[in-house]
Amino acid sequence: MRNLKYHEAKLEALRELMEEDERVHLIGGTFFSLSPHRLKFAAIEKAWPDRVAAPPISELGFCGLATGAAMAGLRPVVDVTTGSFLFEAWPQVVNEAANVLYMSGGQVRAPVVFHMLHGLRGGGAAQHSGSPQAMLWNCPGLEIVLPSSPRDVKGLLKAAVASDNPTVFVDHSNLFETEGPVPDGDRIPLGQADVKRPGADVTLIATSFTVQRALAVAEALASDGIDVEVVDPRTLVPFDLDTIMASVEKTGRVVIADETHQSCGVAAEIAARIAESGFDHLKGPIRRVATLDVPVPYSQPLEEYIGPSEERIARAVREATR
Amino acid sequence: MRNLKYHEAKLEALRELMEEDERVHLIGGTFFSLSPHRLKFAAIEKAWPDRVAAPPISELGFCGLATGAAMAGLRPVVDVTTGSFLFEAWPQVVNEAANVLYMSGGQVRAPVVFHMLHGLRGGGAAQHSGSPQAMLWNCPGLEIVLPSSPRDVKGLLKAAVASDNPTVFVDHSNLFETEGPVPDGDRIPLGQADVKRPGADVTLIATSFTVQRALAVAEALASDGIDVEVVDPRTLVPFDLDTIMASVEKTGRVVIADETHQSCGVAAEIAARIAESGFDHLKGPIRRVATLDVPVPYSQPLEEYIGPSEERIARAVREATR
Amino acid sequence: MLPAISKEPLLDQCRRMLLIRHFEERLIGLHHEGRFRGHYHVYIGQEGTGVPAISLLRPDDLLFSTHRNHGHILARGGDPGRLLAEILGRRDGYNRGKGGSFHTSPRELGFLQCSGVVGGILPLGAGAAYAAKSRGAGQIAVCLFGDGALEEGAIPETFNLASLWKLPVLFLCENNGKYGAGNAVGAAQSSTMAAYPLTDLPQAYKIPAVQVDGTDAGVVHETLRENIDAIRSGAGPRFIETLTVRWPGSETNWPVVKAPTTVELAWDASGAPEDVRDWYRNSDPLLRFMRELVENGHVDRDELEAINRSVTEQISAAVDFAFDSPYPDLAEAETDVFV
Amino acid sequence: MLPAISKEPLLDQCRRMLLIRHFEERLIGLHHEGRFRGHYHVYIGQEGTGVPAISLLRPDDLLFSTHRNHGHILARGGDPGRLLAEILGRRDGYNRGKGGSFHTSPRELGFLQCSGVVGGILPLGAGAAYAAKSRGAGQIAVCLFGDGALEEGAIPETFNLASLWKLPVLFLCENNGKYGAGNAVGAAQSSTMAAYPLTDLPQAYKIPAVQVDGTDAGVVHETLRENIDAIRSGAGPRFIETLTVRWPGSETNWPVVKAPTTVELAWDASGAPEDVRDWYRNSDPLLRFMRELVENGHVDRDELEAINRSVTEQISAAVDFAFDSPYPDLAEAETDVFV
Ligand SMILES: Cc1ncc(C[n+]2csc(CCOP(=O)(O)OP(=O)(O)O)c2C)c(N)n1
Ligand SMILES: Cc1ncc(C[n+]2csc(CCOP(=O)(O)OP(=O)(O)O)c2C)c(N)n1
Ligand SMILES: [Mg+2]
Ligand SMILES: [Mg+2]
Repeated sequence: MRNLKYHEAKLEALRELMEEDERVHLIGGTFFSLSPHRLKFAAIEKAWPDRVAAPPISELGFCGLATGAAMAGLRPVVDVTTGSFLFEAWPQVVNEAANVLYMSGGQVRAPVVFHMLHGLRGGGAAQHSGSPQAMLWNCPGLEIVLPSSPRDVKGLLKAAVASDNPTVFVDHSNLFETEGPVPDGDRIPLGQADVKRPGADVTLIATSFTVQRALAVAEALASDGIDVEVVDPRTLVPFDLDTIMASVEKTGRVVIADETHQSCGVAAEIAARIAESGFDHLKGPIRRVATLDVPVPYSQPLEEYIGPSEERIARAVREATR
Repeated sequence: MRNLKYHEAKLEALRELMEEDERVHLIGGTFFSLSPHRLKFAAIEKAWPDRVAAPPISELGFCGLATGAAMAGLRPVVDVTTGSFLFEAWPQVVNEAANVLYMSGGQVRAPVVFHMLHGLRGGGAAQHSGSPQAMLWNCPGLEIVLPSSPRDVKGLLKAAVASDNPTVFVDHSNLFETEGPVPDGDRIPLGQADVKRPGADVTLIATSFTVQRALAVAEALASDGIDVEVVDPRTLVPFDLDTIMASVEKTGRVVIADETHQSCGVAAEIAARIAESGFDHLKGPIRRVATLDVPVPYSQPLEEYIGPSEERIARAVREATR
Repeated sequence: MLPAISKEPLLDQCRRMLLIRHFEERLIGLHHEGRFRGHYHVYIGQEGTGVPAISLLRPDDLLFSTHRNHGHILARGGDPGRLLAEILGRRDGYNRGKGGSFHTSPRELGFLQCSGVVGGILPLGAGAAYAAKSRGAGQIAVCLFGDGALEEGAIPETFNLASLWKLPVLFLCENNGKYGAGNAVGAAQSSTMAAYPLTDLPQAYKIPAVQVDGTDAGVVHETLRENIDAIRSGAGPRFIETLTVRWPGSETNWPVVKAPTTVELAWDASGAPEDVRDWYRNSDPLLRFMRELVENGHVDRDELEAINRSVTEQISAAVDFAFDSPYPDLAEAETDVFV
Repeated sequence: MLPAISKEPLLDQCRRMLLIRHFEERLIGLHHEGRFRGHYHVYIGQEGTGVPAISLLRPDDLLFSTHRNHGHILARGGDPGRLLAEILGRRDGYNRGKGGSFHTSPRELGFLQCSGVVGGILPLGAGAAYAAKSRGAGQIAVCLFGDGALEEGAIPETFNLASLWKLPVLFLCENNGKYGAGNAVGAAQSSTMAAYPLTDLPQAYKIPAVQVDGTDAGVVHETLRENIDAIRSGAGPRFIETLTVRWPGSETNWPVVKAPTTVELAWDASGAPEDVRDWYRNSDPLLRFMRELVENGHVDRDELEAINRSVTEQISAAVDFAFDSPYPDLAEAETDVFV
């Protein structure tokens, strides 16, 4: 199997999507944010000038446009840059795209993909660090995808575009330099959690970039004799509770690490589900390591302090296994 | 103490606010939705024509306008009609109002109140039945108020306007005809949960209109010998965990009934907090009775089926006490 | 004037206008009888826009409408029984009861979304036009919406996108606020819009825009024919505003029929209550259409009576069909969230 | 031309322009040295708008700006040390390090919000104007924003509200896209805006709108003086667009100083790299201002050198101040969420 950097796997997915299906159109093009890799995207723009559109600064308008194009038969992937800017498009995403299949009684599909980079990125402050996936999980009708490895970003992006439902693809720029094996193969079905590291003592559920932190914590704690199982749901909708419950039944101890804000965040929902279905297996309280309930501060030490840092994750795992 | 209908108490609060503080301006005026009580609001418009403004259909613009007016010294109460339409104003609410105090390092306050009617209202279907409070709880910087009785709507509306923070006031039109005692007095401080009915066997936490359903269920189950304690948080932010934990320590059994969608909903967060702080007191899993994770259907039997009906609440309480 | 088409299609238009009118009047009656719940909006007074406009579309064109969609669906050939079943939340409704009045949206007729969010469909319509353009087969998208929609920021954003990308989309704005309460004649069309005439806004985005009398089906037909041809041939988006006087029955939130429509009424409105008589005499596009049909010698009043009778019979059958349809199974509540 | 004011305030404007210029050039240097992280935007090339415009405001006027706010803060008399401390995320920054570059917003100078969300401030500014109007003391609100903001739907919504309610708000649009890459001269100001000239959009909403040369501080001053007087006296909102040519150093996402600003450069740009020389000769509002000061006999070049020296010394002190300021205590992360 080849080893690729995350940004390479993502670019490869975009290229293959364009090659394989002419219904795929890209609306907006900051799939690589301000990173140097954005320059490589230019080759895609050049190869398919009629299928890559540069929209005005009108997130509401162009996310709605992409949704309408999907309803009319295309497979648009629309980029809103930062999770914070998806809020600009909120009415089209949560009132139109999410509802159309249901409201129409199954008549109309909107297979659009909304792409963005979420989370604490180093100096993004309160208005450029948004992680909208928890809010979106409260809106039925949207699939939510959170890749965390080169293999996942490729396989999940291809699956998101292939899906007949509206899908929110929430990426993280801190992952771009991560390296890992990428099979030549294809889609990773939505709704399959991935045990990123097997372990016996405690189930550490993590999402997106926090998976990488969780793996680092697991390695570090291994030398202290704590055997951590890291489980990555990979998609929130659909959600693979079975894989998670299998781990919880084995370990009886749960820590959830995620970058959305704590209240009504991703960790809250996962905690509530485990507590509902697995109450009898739990040996102690479920611990959440989420972003503190404060707007994101600009200053570096403050930003690091509020996020799900390795230090906070490690502390929670130790407490859980004590 | 006087007995008032809910709509009367709400109107009284609005009138007193206008009388007591000339910084209070009303932007938009559908505080009583399409109900006949909306006609009574006309008297307020007539008494203070310069302080009641009828905006165009521009929720984003006028919610931002109200926020800016608050930053510049007024105390605007802005009405967005239905919870679903707050989504139109999302960028101004979550990116501007919620962040300004923090982002400015404490320099600038935005004491605005966003008013709306949320939830399943009978035929509102997918686009007129929104309950944005769960999403908003994931956005630090906003106070969230959910009245459920005549006394609460008056006391909490007055407190919301007096607060120096941006506050989302989430009302429910099904409450309008509820009758109850209303003290002459004044504000109910934000952050005080209310034990709406004391009981020994199970803690039933409910919000907004669902509180009324919870009370009805509690009465019905009393005859079966199940003694239900109904606790109404009244505000999600600030959240009074102490009152709730006192109840949980007593009963050891918890059901949460709320009208937001289940995933990352209000019940998820309350469940996660109780499971964190009160794990050792719990005699069984926490049960959530939330709106099913589907867009809101129009058809009456379907709409009733997906909501936190008395039947579903009663079933959950029975299961919890079994 | 009448649309410049032959007798048969003219009578077909008349028939569809009558169908809309009787459907809505009956619907109001059913609501007053308490036979369904939920809010709804009627199209009465705007038939002179929807019927001629929609008659010009191809079967593969894509339509988007709003909360005021009943007339558009019937103008497009929708089944009044399935429309009513949807409004009643029944299983045989176009959306299987899940959408209701605002959202009834027959895909088989080319409707992709009827949104209850004011302004919500404009970005979607531009998107459907984007898809149509990428296919390049002359297909167009049509957005049917009210004057109020222009107050939403989604609309100028859409105008910009549609203009820059020359999308084949028709923006058909039905301004039912002419002489609206509180507005001076010649002043803002809506009391809450500074940009007037409304055509100033699309024009700022270099979208050709025309304002026409929406009670004159012939002018509507002619204007739309030219503009739809232009859009189809690749000229980019067009904006047409049709002006109508709001039907007095819909001035409150809950419509009331003050003068039930008859063929007779087109020639003698004296039976209508005084406060609404002027509307039926001067602002009703349907009654005008019928008068012009007779004046131009296409039909006589007896023939109109016959059409009218057949329409009312059709409505009665539709009402029976809709009420006979059961509510959906409860299991339906959990389907169609995802494909 | 120069603003029609006396020598002292003219020199004050010159001083502020130089302060902005040297602040930004130094900031770019610090970033290249890796001495702070985070994204930032510089105001170079737009000093001819911000300095004369802001000089016309009253102390109680309320200001809103964007990600490109450094120049506005310094023009208003902001302390470069506290501004830089904020950009570095330090405790002595205007926002105690919590806001950063985009959001630095000194309340004591009348700034209420600098938003990193394109278009985000316009509704807020209209709201501050609403409050000002309700107090009725001639106070106004000012929104300073870029040409790109007009692509956001929040802006037309705000134009409508401001126009309908005659709010005392100045919309000052700094169009730094003149001759921008890919745009034909005379075509769209921005490659993504169909409404051009941009003034067409506010005008559609009946907001008087003027386009002026943003490299000519005198014209900017004169135009703004008239319009601010009008707004203050209750005439409602105004829209002014100042056109500047984007500084070549900010063409990438990470700015580069290709020719450090000196007094000399105003008279001899031959030392600047060839590809940017034209900008310094013909499009730099600061160098033009200095030339005009000398041509009009207000100062000689030596006096300018003296001002320039004192400004660079001020910047050095500011840099020391900012780097000496510690990071905030971690406890600060959890304060200011609520009052
Ligand atoms: C975003 C949004 N805001 C408010 C409403 C409430 N609303 C329903 S219809 C309507 C008036 C719409 O006017 P117009 O577009 O002219 O349509 P008309 O009803 O006159 O046909 C309003 C404000 C809504 N449905 N959506
Ligand atoms: C809502 C939103 N969308 C996108 C961005 C990313 N963005 C930052 S600056 C900018 C360009 C803004 O152009 P303009 O308003 O002309 O300001 P300038 O930078 O030219 O001064 C964009 C698109 C943003 N900050 N906010
Ligand atoms: Mg209208
Ligand atoms: Mg610009």
